[in-house]
Amino acid sequence: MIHPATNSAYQVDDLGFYGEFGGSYIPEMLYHNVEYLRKNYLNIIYEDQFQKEFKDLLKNYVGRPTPLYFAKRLSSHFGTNIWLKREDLNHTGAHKVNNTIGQILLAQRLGKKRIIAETGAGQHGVATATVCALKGIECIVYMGSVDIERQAPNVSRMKMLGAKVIPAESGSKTLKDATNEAIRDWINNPEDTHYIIGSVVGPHPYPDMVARFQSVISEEMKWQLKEQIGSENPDAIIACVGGGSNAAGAYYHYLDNENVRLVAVEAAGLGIHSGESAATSVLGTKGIIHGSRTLLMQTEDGQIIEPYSLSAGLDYPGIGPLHSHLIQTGRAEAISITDDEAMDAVFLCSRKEGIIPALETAHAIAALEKMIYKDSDHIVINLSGRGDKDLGTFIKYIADHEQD
Amino acid sequence: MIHPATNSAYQVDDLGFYGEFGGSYIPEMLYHNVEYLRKNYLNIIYEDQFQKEFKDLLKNYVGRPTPLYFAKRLSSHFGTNIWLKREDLNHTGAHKVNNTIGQILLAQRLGKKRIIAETGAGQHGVATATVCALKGIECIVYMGSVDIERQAPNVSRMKMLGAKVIPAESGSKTLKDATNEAIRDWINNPEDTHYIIGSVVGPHPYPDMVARFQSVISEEMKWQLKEQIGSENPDAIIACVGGGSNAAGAYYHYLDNENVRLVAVEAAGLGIHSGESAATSVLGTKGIIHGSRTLLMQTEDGQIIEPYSLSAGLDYPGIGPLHSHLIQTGRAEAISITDDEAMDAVFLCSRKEGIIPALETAHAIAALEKMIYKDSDHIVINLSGRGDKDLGTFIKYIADHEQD
Amino acid sequence: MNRIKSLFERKHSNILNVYFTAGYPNLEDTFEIALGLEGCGVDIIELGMPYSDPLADGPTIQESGSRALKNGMTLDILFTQIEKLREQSELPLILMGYFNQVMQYGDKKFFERCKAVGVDGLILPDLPLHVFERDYHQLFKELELTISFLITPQTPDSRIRKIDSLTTGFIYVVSSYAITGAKKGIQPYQIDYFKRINAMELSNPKLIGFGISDHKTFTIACEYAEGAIIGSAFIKALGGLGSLPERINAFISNIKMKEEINS
Amino acid sequence: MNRIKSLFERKHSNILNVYFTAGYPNLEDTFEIALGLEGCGVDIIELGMPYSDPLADGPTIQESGSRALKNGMTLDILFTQIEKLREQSELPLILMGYFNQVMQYGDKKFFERCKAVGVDGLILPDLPLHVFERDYHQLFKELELTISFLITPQTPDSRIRKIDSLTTGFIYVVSSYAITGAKKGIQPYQIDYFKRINAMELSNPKLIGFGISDHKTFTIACEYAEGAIIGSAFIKALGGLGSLPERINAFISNIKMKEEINS
Ligand SMILES: Cc1ncc(COP(=O)(O)O)c(C=O)c1O
Ligand SMILES: Cc1ncc(COP(=O)(O)O)c(C=O)c1O
Repeated sequence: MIHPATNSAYQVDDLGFYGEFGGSYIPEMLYHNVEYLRKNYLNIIYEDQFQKEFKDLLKNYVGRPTPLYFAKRLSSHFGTNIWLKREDLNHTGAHKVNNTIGQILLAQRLGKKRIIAETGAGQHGVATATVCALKGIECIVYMGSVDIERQAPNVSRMKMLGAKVIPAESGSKTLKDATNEAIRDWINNPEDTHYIIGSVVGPHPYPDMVARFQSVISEEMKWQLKEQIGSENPDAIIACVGGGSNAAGAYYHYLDNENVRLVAVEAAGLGIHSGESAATSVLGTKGIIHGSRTLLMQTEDGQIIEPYSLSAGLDYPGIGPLHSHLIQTGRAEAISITDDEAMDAVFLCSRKEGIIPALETAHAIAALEKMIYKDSDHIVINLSGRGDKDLGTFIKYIADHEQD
Repeated sequence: MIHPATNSAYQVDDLGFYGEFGGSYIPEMLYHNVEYLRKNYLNIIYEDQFQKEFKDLLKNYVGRPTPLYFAKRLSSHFGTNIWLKREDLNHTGAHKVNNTIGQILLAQRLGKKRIIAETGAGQHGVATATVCALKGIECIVYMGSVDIERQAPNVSRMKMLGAKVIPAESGSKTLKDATNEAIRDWINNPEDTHYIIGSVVGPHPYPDMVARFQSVISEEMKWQLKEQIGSENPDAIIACVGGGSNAAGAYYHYLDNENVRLVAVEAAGLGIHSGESAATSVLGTKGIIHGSRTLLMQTEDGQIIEPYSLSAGLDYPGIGPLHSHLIQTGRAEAISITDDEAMDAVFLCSRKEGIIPALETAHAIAALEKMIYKDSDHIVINLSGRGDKDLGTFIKYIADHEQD
Repeated sequence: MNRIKSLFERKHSNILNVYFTAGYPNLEDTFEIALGLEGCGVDIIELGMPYSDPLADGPTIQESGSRALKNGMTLDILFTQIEKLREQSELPLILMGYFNQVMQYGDKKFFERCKAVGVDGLILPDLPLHVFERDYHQLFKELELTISFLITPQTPDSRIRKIDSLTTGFIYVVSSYAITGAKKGIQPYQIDYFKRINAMELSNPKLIGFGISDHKTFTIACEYAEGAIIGSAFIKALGGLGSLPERINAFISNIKMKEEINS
Repeated sequence: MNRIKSLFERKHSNILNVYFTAGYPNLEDTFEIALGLEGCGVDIIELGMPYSDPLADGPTIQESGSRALKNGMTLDILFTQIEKLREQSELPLILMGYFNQVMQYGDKKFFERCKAVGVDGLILPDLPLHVFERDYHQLFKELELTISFLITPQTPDSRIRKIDSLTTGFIYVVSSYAITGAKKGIQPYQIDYFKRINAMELSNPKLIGFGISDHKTFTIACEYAEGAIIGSAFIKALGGLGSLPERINAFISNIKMKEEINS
């Protein structure tokens, strides 16, 4: 369940800012839709009927609550207590669907007849195509042509679900560029179309709205921890950050509880300073991307740098404004994980727990190698998604490394 | 939760028979292990500690209970009330894991250090590899080389989980042959090895044991229906039958309630009488396969006929002895569905509900086209698994049919 | 006096504003293209600062921006090119670009440099109205830079009034729902929209942009506003055959139907 | 009198039982191979009924069965071949096969036909003891057919006694955990097992099978039992070079180390 904002240092303000990050830097062509959303989103999503339908679908369609699973063998491997929040068990295989369920209900109430979305790893695209099929609404998904290749199973899934997948061929041909194309589509189709953004990025109110839909993750964590360890509070919560929606959901109800460490894990690609990285919190400076003021990888001249990560879902040059704020204020710690470290974590989790994590998620698991913690700590890793979509990448990685 | 057998016309008798089907037709080399299992399985699996661990893993690892989802758009398409029992939401994506969780706990208690399994669609192989990783036990999976090709993602998953996949090259190179190889392995390694059979087939006590582990499906259905429609009883339960484990689980707690129609859906391949089929209840005669007396596709001379279905999980020349008994006594109705009918159902379910079903499962959905039912009926379809493993088959099917 | 303001005092119709991306097709073409346009009687030059992620632009302009960036274009080079251009031309000159570029350069520093090199006005499509009002309104007045905000068929009247009150120079009337270069021809609903805007009797002059590509669309736009803006169509022409001056001449002649040139 | 029973009355050691798959390598080879084996002094012929899914057999035997089925072998053809063989040979003859074949043929009809064509005994590895006892014990007595059950290193003593009480002919001592053809050589634990069985002083004679492939293993087996059964090794030999009689002769000579032949 999601609740209206409480007084919090980490909640968005009236203009859509988290501290100095956020806002709505959009061309006039988008103003009407975004402003209408801004004015109405809280009213709509906290309507009784909306909440009823939202919760019902999360329970009966998505399969929530997702378990909070004590990972015994990982725990003994790392010498602490590790809990996995199993967002991989959601219908479609990742946390993304929490948000698309919310947004499709919203789109219906806005009277929209056509849905667009961007996708990186394809999980958001699949989750969007899924809810569109569920509601019988037309769906167009923009996806970088590089990502189309490396996340082929998800492309097939979207097609099976009746969505049209349009390749983005500009820039690095990944998530950033797909987002550009989706925004352009929205500019061209402002009347009948709702744009379902897949992360806590974009102009206000998207970051806040998506965080609210995802906040069900930490809401469940609270009672699940209470049930299993007798306290609502873990010592730390680790989540990977592409745009930051799974992290936002996993942190949400703990934002004001400074005893709970929040760990944001970014993709360092081939190494933070290798030139092939997506470690925004280290490499980024303040800038604007996709309508939001946030930390951003850019040149001195303000050109956005094409990011790199083996993982299509973390391959984004910015982070959501909430996360910029959390990192800037020290509320969250940022850790960067390379491709190789993430792959090691994929194998570790698969072999120790019988859970093949998404490549994105593996970055969060790998962070344990770089953190200081106590034996007695209870650490929650948000297992944002399953690795089925990445099998091709995994198998290729194995083959490449056997040749070495 | 599973309970010891109640008095029932459809429960196995002391010798392992359901009516005239079942038993234990095995070579002496298997006798010791199977007999030990037979004598001890009920005691072991109804131990408090076993039940506690079993239920805990089903809840916190597998993600049970799985939802019973009212499929609104499918319901209006078919003009009745359709409920989907979402076994696709289980960890690893099918019902198979209910059984492998149970059997790995059993294997631990038997002191076994090595697990073997056969697999057709790969779901049982993945579910076995998963629980072996979870428990740190060696895992060998036999899989027909034809199935290795058509279920490639599951082969990759098993490898990621640390299992060894051994191709079966004899016969039709599918499930039957993989089962032969697994049995041979067990004969060769009787001391340290437990054989986790993936369906309600094989010598007694396997059919009964697997049915008990899967019975959690109908156990949940009862309270879920009660909660949602006010009655524990649907009008009909539809499930696909390869060996029959998902069907057994979905029927289990309704076996003695003759008001609930039980519908068993088999694969008719290219057509029941096309020579390329796996419709055992129509084409089968009484015989012995994999240690069990049951209905079986065989020649006049008692040679087992190589079955065919586009679906690797239904491509089996027999059915579990319980199902032979249910069909023979008229308790269950058998319906046969061709490849094309199943593919239509895959698309229907994907586009109407945003759920891409496994190709096996699609046979159960397609059965609605051939059944007589009332508007007011409540029909449960056991959604045994998700279709991710079949994406290659689906995409190829689309391509082949676009060329026509 | 600001060259844009004085233009609109002088001329009230058929104003032709031509957009092109600085540094395209070649890094040093800015100068020649600007002078070429001036020679053809164009009224305003809108110089696009090439950007990696131009959200509000269509593929033609994005592509020209990518080429310009590959050619090595930077803001510093651009300012130097404008400085040089100003030695030979008094044509009204607008810089169009995305706000991230401005922020990263340093906002104050950026606007002061604009003034210093002879830029007359700015179009920053993703700069929020309230941010402009709060942070830059005063500065723009001091520097005598104009700012042109966009309005679209979906912009409500109250917001148009607000935009009118903050705009200096002209209002950029986005003709349709289509991103630059996306559609051809002008539809009846667009005419209605132009009429609606005219009826509001705004204090600023208006230029209609997006989808103006030829004589016909230019002429229609000029019926409902002081003039129009051509972007993608000109960028496409720059990629055509012939020498740069020939291409420019041919394109503008076509827009103006020849006889107007040098009139 | 049943030929197997009379063999065991006559001979108490070094009994050689050779298995081969009927219809392999060619459909009509059954006759020639059987006579060839008889000519080499083999004591019992165990004729395998080729089966699509021979669970208890290794790859060599499965492969020979597949070939035989492809050659067109059926139970009716096999019975006819045995009938013909019986015109020339009084060698003890056992049919080995899977119970499904028997059921599908019709169990009574099958056993009666066995008797009629001159089969002496049966090995049906997947026929449960209790089913035999309940359904066929009496019939086998009436038809004077022997039945040989298997015991393995894991068979408990009580069950061995039960098997001994139902077996007629000989007990098939499975030498190890390995399926036919799977391993080579005889390990110490196997010797212990043979000794344990011997100490039980069973009423039936015993033949050791599985893993008997050459003179050495045959000799060891014969130390601990009345004789041994060779299967896979012979099937492999049948697939070798030379004429069928040559291959058979060479193989059996090797097992018996030549001098024994015709002894
Ligand atoms: C499994 C998974 N985890 C994480 C992410 C990153 O997105 P976010 O940072 O919004 O959670 C993705 C994006 O596709 C994903 O698929
Ligand atoms: C999704 C799914 N459904 C059904 C089956 C058929 O097995 P059973 O009949 O034992 O349920 C399989 C077998 O692999 C499967 O993967």
